[in-house]
Amino acid sequence: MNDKPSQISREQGLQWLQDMLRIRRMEETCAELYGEEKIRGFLHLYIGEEAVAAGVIPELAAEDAVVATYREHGHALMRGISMNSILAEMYGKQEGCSGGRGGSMHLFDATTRFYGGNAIVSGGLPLAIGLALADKMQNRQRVTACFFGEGAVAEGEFHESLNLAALWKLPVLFVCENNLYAMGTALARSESVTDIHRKAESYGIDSSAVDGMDVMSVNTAARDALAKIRTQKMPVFLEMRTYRFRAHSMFDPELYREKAEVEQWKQLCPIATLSARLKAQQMIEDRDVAAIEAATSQEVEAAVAFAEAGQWEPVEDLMKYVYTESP
Amino acid sequence: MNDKPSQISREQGLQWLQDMLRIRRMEETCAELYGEEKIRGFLHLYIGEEAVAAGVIPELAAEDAVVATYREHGHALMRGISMNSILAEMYGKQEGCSGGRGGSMHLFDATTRFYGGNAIVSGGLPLAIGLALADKMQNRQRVTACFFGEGAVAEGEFHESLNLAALWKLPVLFVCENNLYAMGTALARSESVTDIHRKAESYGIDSSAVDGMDVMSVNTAARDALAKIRTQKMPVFLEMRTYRFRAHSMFDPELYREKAEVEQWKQLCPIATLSARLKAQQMIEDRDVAAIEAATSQEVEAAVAFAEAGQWEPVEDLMKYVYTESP
Amino acid sequence: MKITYREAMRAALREALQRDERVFLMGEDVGRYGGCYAVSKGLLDEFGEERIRDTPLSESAFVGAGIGAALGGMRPIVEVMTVNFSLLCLDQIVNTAATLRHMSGGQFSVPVVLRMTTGAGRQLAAQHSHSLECWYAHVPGLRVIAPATLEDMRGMLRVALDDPDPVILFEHNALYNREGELNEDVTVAEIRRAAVRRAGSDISLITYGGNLVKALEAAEELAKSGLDAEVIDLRSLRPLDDETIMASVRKTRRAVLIDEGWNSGSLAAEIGMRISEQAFYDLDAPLARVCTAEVPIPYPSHLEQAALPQVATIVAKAREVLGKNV
Amino acid sequence: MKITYREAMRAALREALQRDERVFLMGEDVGRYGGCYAVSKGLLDEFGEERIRDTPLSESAFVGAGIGAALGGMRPIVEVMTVNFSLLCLDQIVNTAATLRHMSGGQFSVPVVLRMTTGAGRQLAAQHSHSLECWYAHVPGLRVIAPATLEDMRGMLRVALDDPDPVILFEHNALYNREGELNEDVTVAEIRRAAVRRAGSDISLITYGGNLVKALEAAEELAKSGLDAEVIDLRSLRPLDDETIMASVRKTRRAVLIDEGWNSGSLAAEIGMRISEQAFYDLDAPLARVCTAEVPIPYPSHLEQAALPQVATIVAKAREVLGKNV
Ligand SMILES: Cc1ncc(C[n+]2csc(CCOP(=O)(O)OP(=O)(O)O)c2C)c(N)n1
Ligand SMILES: Cc1ncc(C[n+]2csc(CCOP(=O)(O)OP(=O)(O)O)c2C)c(N)n1
Ligand SMILES: [Mg+2]
Ligand SMILES: [Mg+2]
Repeated sequence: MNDKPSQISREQGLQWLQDMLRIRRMEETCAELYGEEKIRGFLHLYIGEEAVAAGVIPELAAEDAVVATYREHGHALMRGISMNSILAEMYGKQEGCSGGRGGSMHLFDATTRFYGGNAIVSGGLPLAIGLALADKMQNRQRVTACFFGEGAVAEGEFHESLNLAALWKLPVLFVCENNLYAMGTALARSESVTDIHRKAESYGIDSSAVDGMDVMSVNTAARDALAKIRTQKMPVFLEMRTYRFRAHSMFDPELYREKAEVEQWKQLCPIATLSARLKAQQMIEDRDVAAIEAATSQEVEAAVAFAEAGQWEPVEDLMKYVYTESP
Repeated sequence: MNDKPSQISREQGLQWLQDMLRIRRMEETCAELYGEEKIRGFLHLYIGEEAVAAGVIPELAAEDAVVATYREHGHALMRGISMNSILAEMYGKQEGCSGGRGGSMHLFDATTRFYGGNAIVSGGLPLAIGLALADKMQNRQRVTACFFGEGAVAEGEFHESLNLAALWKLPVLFVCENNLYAMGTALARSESVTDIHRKAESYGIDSSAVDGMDVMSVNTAARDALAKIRTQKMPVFLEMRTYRFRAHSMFDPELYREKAEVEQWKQLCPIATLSARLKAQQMIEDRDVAAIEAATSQEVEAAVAFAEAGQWEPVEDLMKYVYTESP
Repeated sequence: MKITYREAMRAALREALQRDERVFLMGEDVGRYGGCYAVSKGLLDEFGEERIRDTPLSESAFVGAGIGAALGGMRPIVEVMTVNFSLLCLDQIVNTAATLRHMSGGQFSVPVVLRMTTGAGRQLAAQHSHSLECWYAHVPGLRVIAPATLEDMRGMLRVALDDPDPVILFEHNALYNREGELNEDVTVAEIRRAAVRRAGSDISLITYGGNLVKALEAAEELAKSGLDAEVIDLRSLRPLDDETIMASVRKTRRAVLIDEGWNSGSLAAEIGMRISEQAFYDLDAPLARVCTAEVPIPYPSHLEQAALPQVATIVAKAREVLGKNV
Repeated sequence: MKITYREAMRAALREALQRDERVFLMGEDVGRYGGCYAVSKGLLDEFGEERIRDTPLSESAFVGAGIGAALGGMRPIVEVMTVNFSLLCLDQIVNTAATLRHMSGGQFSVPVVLRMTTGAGRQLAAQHSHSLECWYAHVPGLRVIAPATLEDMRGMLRVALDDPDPVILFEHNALYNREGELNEDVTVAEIRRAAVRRAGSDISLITYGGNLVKALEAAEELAKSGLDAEVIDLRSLRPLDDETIMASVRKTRRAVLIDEGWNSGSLAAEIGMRISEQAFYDLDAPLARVCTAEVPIPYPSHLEQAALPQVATIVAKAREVLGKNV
């Protein structure tokens, strides 16, 4: 894994803290709202993995694209989709970023080029290939960032997509969020070779493993990767080693892993470790964190209020959005 | 690539010559019969690649299994399926090894555990995984040999199957017949990394490239591989570097490769080179070859006569073979 | 004995694993996780890793491996977590499992059982709410069955395993939590005949799987206004039991077909076509169907429910066909 | 001008590539090989590697890439060599192409055109002879079209490319070598209306694609015995043009549906069901269909032909429906 970068500015540090806390607090509230049956269907929380989205997505340019999975709340938020419209979407309200049709697993936003929100494991990879192909064919300098879990690596589409990206030299940033489990299946039970970034190398793709619990490492790796993609016109693969603190979804009894293992990883909480480091370096004080927490809880409260106040789409509109022109 | 083995016996040499000539002459006749419209549908000739089937399949034990592709005439013949029933199958006659239902692309034989004959590129790999899994679960010492072209490497099923074989330590011999083209697509246009056996390594599978034009090299590699599989209970992958002398199928105008390239490879004809070597070593004489040719052409003639004399399945039987018991 | 449909399937799996060493269960998260719908919970401890086999996310390869293992003498039960993900392994099912016996001139049978949950109703949105039974029912070489009662959920698996050919078993996700009295006397001897779940004389409501409950409720609703509906549970979607279907229609002379698939190309269409072919002159009124609206399933409950077959819509259609419109 | 269907499609591709820079053709062997059926022969030299893009054997990835490229502003024509291989990319088509617009609340349209050859008849056996148009016609979010005439083969592609949503274009492999007079005056303005290819008063023969030829021959055959058949070419399989279908059936009061899919769950079943729903009282006789026998397609010609719809079987069915049995 590439070594930790040395220094950052107070501003940068506070920004990361705020980004990660916004994801964390928003999702903690989502979990509660799920208990209250305000949010339904499947809900997959990103808690514990915030450093990945917070470290990568802000490095993207406005014209770049993002393709993500059903565990994409944090990515959507980092991409600049408002917390209001994200929560409204999870409620299924018209004001949601997908008009309420998608829900938690299908957040979309045209203005920020956020292409979802895909609930088929590995289903987003071919899409990212195509978006990048379109950019290349139109001589645009854009990059497509594609996020997926390590479970997706076992799917044939992963293999087909990586080969195409390398073969056609496409500007794709592959970000594998290796949180060690695919639902209840540990990586070692799904891959004969668990060193995932090595697989990317077998396609001739520049690839490395990154400490996904450390936002600084993630950010440095992302910046380097994006520079390579833009200059060398080749895809880059980053394996982010991270961990999901919560259950896979709200239905998961977590029979497959030890509490102790979870506790160990929680010691590496990306938020706690960053704020500790910043404090140790006398860059920030408790009140800085307090200020962020305050602002964040206000934002979350407002978002919940927004979602609550949102409207249900009239049932007469059921057949909308199937075809661009009605058949 | 592993180096050429030194010595072989006259008997072994003659056996290989005979095996390869039987494939060659049978298929040359098939091509003519296609012209006469005796054989219809798709016909894919193995001519030029005979050393692979002839070098590998005789090393299998009777209880082992073979899974092949639509280019499987040579494999079927080497596995011991009679030339009579192979030709009858290509005619679509009842006496064919698949009762006439399959044709050239779907040769099957229960007694020799020959599982086809699959016309979906990469479709046979998962099947081989399952056959090997059944053997492992039933503690049988059998091996499943799975043949496929290098074009199949781009399919997701290739990736999924290799991972399963390695993850579950299954007794599978993967034989990739790399003849450099998938229909008209050169390997370099379909794979970002053309060194195919390296891909197998990325799953932790013991893998090597072999001179597929030299039956002795093929045979040595196959023997070593089978020994490893039986002792180490792990899959092995062999990339056979070979070349198809004829068109992909009888419809192919061959716009995608230079005549010169084909001629170059023809210099490496596995039959010509072997007989030349054996003669140089004074192991055989012209009349040995002549004897084999004579016996072979007799066998081919007899097979054609057998196919010609074969019966068409009565049209009343159309609905047979859909279900084991009629629904 | 009162049990849930989930427990009924678990009991069926346990029995199958106990009575035949060749049987094993393979699929995503069937082991440590206990099954996506907790159906196989506990079986790993009882039967071990080899026979309760967790697979990587490689639908095509592990379904193909199930087919190969069946050829190799095993009796695999392959769980494709949901029909939605079966889109990734259709090639193995259609081009290998369904064709192998035929292509080999009858030399090889493929005794594999594929289990999939199906259906919508849980707000899982557009990619996780398909009902593609009609696709599978189109394919020669496959058998397709769908339990709708507790007894069928408990008993169909065994008959499917005894079948020498590939069987697709569709379990509607809405059934698992339902609880009921398991009638121990009912033994499922065959899986190819449809069942009359409610005898009636005025109209035939023909359905299967997760929608039988709705059809039965609709029948009760209709009874209140003196309309006597017969309810047919297809049980087998391929082959279809024309005999039972036509016998019912010849008696009632009217039919409403209920199916959670999208309207166009639904299994309901096939049933309707068969009735038009075989019992046309026995019909007193146009055929009607209640299927899912032709829209990818929306996430919000009110829109999802509006898209799916409902008791009220079944009742309304039946009344319309009976010319009893208010 | 006399040309083949192959040349008609090639001309359509060339025109599309010339008139819109965003259009490109991608698929297995479309370039150097010249296309599995020689349809794209010559286009590589004319338009270059970027726009006539040979792909590896990765159906799921390159079809998904076509979908993504459409989202990225291109107008991809993706050739899936045959419908048989589309079983490997159904997930991308059904779960992404067909759902994306809906899941995103209308933010993203997917203007991709997928071309596939379909059909049997060339002795390619069980894995290479599917007709799965009915599967695609079942899916909301997709449009499905099938040219049957030279003019449609020449003109449909352009309209498909102008469509903002995913369009599946099915080309029956038996058509490519057919030659005919291309009527230059006919411009295909839309792809959603069915066409009356032969006006008649006694019975409606409803079909599409590769089987139109057979239906028309059957009509001529029937004419010899004074039976006047109307022949409907569906053209669009999704959406279906109920108006034209019902208008014909209301006139003829009888219908035979012809479709190369396997009988059960065929598109013919959907057409039949719609007629039973919408024109029941106009029917004077049971509906009938001529589809493919429920068997994987056998290799030998005599068995394959016995399995497929034939002019003789269409004629016999029509006579049966007309009560004209000898
Ligand atoms: C093709 C497919 N198979 C199975 C599932 C069910 N499923 C949903 S999430 C998941 C685990 C995916 O794990 P991973 O890719 O590591 O992502 P993570 O959830 O860990 O972020 C599974 C099996 C699915 N959604 N799609
Ligand atoms: C899934 C699939 N896609 C496409 C085809 C059409 N096709 C038949 S053979 C072939 C080339 C395969 O090449 P390779 O795997 O190298 O085997 P070879 O023919 O060279 O022996 C193709 C593209 C197919 N049969 N199956
Ligand atoms: Mg994971
Ligand atoms: Mg090849």
